[in-house]
Amino acid sequence: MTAQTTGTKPRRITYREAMREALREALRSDERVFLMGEDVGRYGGCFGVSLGLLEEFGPERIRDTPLSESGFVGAGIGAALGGMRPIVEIMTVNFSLLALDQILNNAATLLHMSGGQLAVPLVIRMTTGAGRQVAAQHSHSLEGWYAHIPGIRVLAPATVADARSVLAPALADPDPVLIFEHGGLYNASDDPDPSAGPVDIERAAIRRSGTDATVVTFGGCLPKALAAADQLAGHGVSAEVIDLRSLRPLDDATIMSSVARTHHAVVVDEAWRTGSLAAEISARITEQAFYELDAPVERVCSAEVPIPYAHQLEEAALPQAADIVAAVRKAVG
Amino acid sequence: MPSLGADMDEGTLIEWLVHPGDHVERGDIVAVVETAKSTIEIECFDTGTVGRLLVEPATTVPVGTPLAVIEDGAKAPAAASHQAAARRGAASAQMSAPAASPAPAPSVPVPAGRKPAEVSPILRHLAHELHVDLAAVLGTGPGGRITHADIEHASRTRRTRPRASPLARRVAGELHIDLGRVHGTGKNGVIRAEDVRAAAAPSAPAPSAVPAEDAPPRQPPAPRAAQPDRAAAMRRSIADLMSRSKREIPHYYLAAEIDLDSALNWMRERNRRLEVADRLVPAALMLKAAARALTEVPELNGYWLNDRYVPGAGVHLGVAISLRTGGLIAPALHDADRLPLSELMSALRDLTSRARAGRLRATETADPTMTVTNLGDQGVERVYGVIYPPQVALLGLGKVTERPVAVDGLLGVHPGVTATLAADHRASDGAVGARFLTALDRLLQKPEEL
Amino acid sequence: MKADHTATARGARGTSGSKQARSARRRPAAAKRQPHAAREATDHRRELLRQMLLIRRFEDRCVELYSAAKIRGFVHLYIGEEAVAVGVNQALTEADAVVATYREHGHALARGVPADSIMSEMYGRSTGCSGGRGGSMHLFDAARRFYGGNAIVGGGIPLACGLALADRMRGENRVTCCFFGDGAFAEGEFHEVANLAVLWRLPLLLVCENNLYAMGTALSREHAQTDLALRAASYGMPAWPVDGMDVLAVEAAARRAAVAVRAGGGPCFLEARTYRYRAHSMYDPDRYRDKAEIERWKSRDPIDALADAVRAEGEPAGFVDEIAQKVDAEIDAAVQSAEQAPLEPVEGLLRYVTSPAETS
Amino acid sequence: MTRDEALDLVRDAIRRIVPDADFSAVGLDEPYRDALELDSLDFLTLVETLHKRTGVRIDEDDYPKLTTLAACADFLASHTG
Repeated sequence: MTAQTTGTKPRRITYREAMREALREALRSDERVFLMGEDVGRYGGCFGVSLGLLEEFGPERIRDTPLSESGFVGAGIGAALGGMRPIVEIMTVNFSLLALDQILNNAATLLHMSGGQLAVPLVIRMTTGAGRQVAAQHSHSLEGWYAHIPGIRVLAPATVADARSVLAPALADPDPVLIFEHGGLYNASDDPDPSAGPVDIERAAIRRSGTDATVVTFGGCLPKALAAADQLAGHGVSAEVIDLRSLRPLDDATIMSSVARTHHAVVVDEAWRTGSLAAEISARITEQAFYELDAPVERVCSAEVPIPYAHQLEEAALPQAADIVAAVRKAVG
Repeated sequence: MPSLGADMDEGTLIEWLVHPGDHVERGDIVAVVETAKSTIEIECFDTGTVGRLLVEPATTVPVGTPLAVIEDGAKAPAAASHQAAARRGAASAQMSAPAASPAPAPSVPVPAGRKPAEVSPILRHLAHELHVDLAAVLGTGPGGRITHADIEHASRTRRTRPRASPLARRVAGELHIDLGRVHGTGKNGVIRAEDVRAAAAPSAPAPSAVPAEDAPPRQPPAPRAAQPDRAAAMRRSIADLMSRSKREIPHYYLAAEIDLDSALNWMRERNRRLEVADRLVPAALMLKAAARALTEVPELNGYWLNDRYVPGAGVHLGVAISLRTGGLIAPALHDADRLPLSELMSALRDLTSRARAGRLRATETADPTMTVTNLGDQGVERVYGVIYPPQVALLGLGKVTERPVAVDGLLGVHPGVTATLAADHRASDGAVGARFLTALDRLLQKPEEL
Repeated sequence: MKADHTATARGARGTSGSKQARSARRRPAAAKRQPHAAREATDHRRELLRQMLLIRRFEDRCVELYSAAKIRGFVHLYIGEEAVAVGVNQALTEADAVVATYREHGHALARGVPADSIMSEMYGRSTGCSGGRGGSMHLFDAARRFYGGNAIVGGGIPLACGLALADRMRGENRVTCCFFGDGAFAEGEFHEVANLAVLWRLPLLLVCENNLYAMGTALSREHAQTDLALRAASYGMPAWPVDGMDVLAVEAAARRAAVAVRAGGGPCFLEARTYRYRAHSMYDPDRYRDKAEIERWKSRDPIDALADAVRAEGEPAGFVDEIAQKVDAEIDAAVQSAEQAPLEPVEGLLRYVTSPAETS
Repeated sequence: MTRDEALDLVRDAIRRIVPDADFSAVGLDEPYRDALELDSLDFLTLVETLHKRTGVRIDEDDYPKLTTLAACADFLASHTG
């Protein structure tokens, strides 16, 4: 068996291992929990997250599915209604479109349509994002689409610590929770504090404090935003970096109180700009903190193009630290 | 046509910034006037409703000519609504029986509150493109409809709404600062909160004269083609004024060497801790000292009018600023004696940049109580100045140079400046002038108290 | 279209389903030898008749109330298909689960969801079975394990699959019964679930209500192979058609299937060949089928057929009217209750989007 | 920043203060303030602009190092690394 979660000493683990430990802990602590998805068992997960879990928990609870996204996501919803605590892994957000009907029309609506009778305690995990030269059909960032939907919670753990910590509260939520794991983060490593306790999945996290500009981001863009903040410090600009962590509901309070301190806001989102989560956040800032703004809200998003294969093209299409630096400098003037 | 300086006999109305029916408050900028020296925004000194505009743009009229009628605030709404009713009546009459009544004059204002729905989408788009507020546009088309030309006209003549950030607006509201008087340092001149605070808070930095990064150099509003004429006119105007001065004013001259050692040491220490924008220049120190000296010697702070001396209402130092296009202008640094140094510094930078941009305000050109001319930067040792009538004195400052001084019986090298006073002997005698220079010297020895 | 008729006629007469029906009809003769058993059988048939009449007359009233604008939105009527819901439900216990479609008034009533809570739901009242948030297409009753009320064609099938999966993982000996139509049979979700359910041997009873039209598209225009049971069987599960106009045949087929499912052998598939008399939704142009076809199906009306059979067993001539009166009284009470029920207050608009925060 | 870039930046900054500055008349090693008539306020504005655009802190003690265009460029180039 691979890395165990025992011991309280901090030690360096990857995002992938952190997620695996969280899964293992959940499977051990609640027999209603099971993991279902394409290649989660024998293959060990497309991204290796569930490696070794089949051996420990068996094929009933580490359940390989056929390539039937709508079928097995719907089955996860039904199983949740039937008293289980399913964790459904959709290999990537790109394939989640085949299950969109189930997520939107069933998972998100059943509680409401039934007048409060049917809650759906389901967790859906999926990989998201670009940056690995896998071209247009495998590089989507559609978190914002899901964050559009009332009735579901959308989380985007961006740090190793969050990867370790968000699953438990997600499973404890009586309603559907979508967890987006950016593919570029799996190999990130850190020493999460084992005594940190459960994470408040309602709240955004301030990953770096600053006084001149608020950079709001999430998921795979967080490391870029932090790198940008380092560079900005060299230019004498102190950027505060907010990791949204929860894309729905949005933690308006943390964003607005930061903007009230810095008076400049830059939103960084790997999705396309048009109709993006960045647009939503920008709109909220103008709604709620208009009179705190000393400059227009800036957005750094992906170019409006299907994500191309070639490295240099892909890099150019995606938000980069330099773009964030430029946007912050533009905002602070 | 207000008098915008003693040398002004006539002015050209460049544009109206208000329209008949507009409510104006005392202090609002209502028009732009071009004088021989500068393009100046003129303020209105009454509160009420703009009635008729008596002078068309591009018309030159003598000082004292009424430009517009401001109606009493109480009567104005009635008049406006009467006009509105008349307008509606005229419009409907015109529609039902075109020949029955004469068409209304095209310049009759459209009643406020007209529905923008009457504007076609194309014109609406144009208005949007040109940042024209349709509610403020006078319609001159049939039935008072807004035409293409109206919007273009409005775009050309509208009073520019200050481009300010939301925070800047909020801060301006809190600090009771008129955004129209704040110089924006943001992109394209956008006013940001720090600009407002700078305009308000004595301790704030003074970024106002700093050109915004990437912003094009500010252009004077007048067409460039007018520049040579303007320069020539200014030359003539200076010629007239200085001739009058030398003809009428019996000047006397005094000079004093002032040791700036402690002043400049203090300044250097202070600047060391500060960002560039907050640093002082020696001129600011000397201006402040001059202003304070004038409060001690008020006989030099005022005007010679109708054969007698009239003291100024405050210490408004005229600051002689040479323009890059040639010529000279000396707008007022209002209440310079009461401005804390940092604020005086920012005001100085603001005044200089606006003078060079041709955007001075009427009161700034009209009422300096004494002028200071500093030619030190040009390498001059001593200035023998010519007084600006009707002022009664002019302080000249030369170059700050290292010079030998006796200190406690020893010879030392200190920075120093030669201050000269040109004063009107009708208004004061040499002893008064001497008191002024002595005070100036004394004040500059204790810079921390300035 | 004619091909469909003959197919259905053949299905009605020549399948094992109709054999079941015939054997059921033979029972009265046996009952004479066993009066107590005969009485029970007759009572059961009277109950089936009552349920079908309740559905029929409830929906007749829906038409009236829709025309009077008391009910709005989409309302899909089950009239003509009553035998399927009523018959299948006889094979289910209270512990079993039902997932239905948007044409589900009949399934809800057969499941025992009270008429007044359904009517109130269609009135958008607080007392509606979904608190006024669902309407005609989204009837829910968690206590009766009635899971809707799903208005995306095929959308309920994966849900039923998951309910069955949960039962299987928890070791519950329960059946999840999923109703869907011939239109849903064309959806990928049906085929995904058919595969999954067999693969995982889930306790799932798939009941395809083949009413010959996916909205306005005839079966033969949407399916290359119109024998749906045959196709379902290809996934490796028992599958057979039954005459959906014969409630006793449906009941018998469903019981047989339920027994198989409960035994743990995995899912079963029933194709109930039936017909809706009315439009797809409340009204439609009916350009896609001719009146004569509708009349032919009406001549095989499941309620009339059962009434005739029960009368033949010696019930008095007026017994149907007697049942109808009771049913009407229930419906009247439901309408009256809906009329008087409070409207769901607008202040509660945002309720039930997410679960209320735990108070602990 | 290279010296050439720094030189361009200095010229650009001066041009913002003196829009029609004629650099052809100012040798790189000549005092530009006199030639271009930059008074002390203008010079302060120049220092401020250079600081803003390069991030280089320029103290008053550094002013004597900024007397010619070449000196300005050298100063900036050496401080921006």
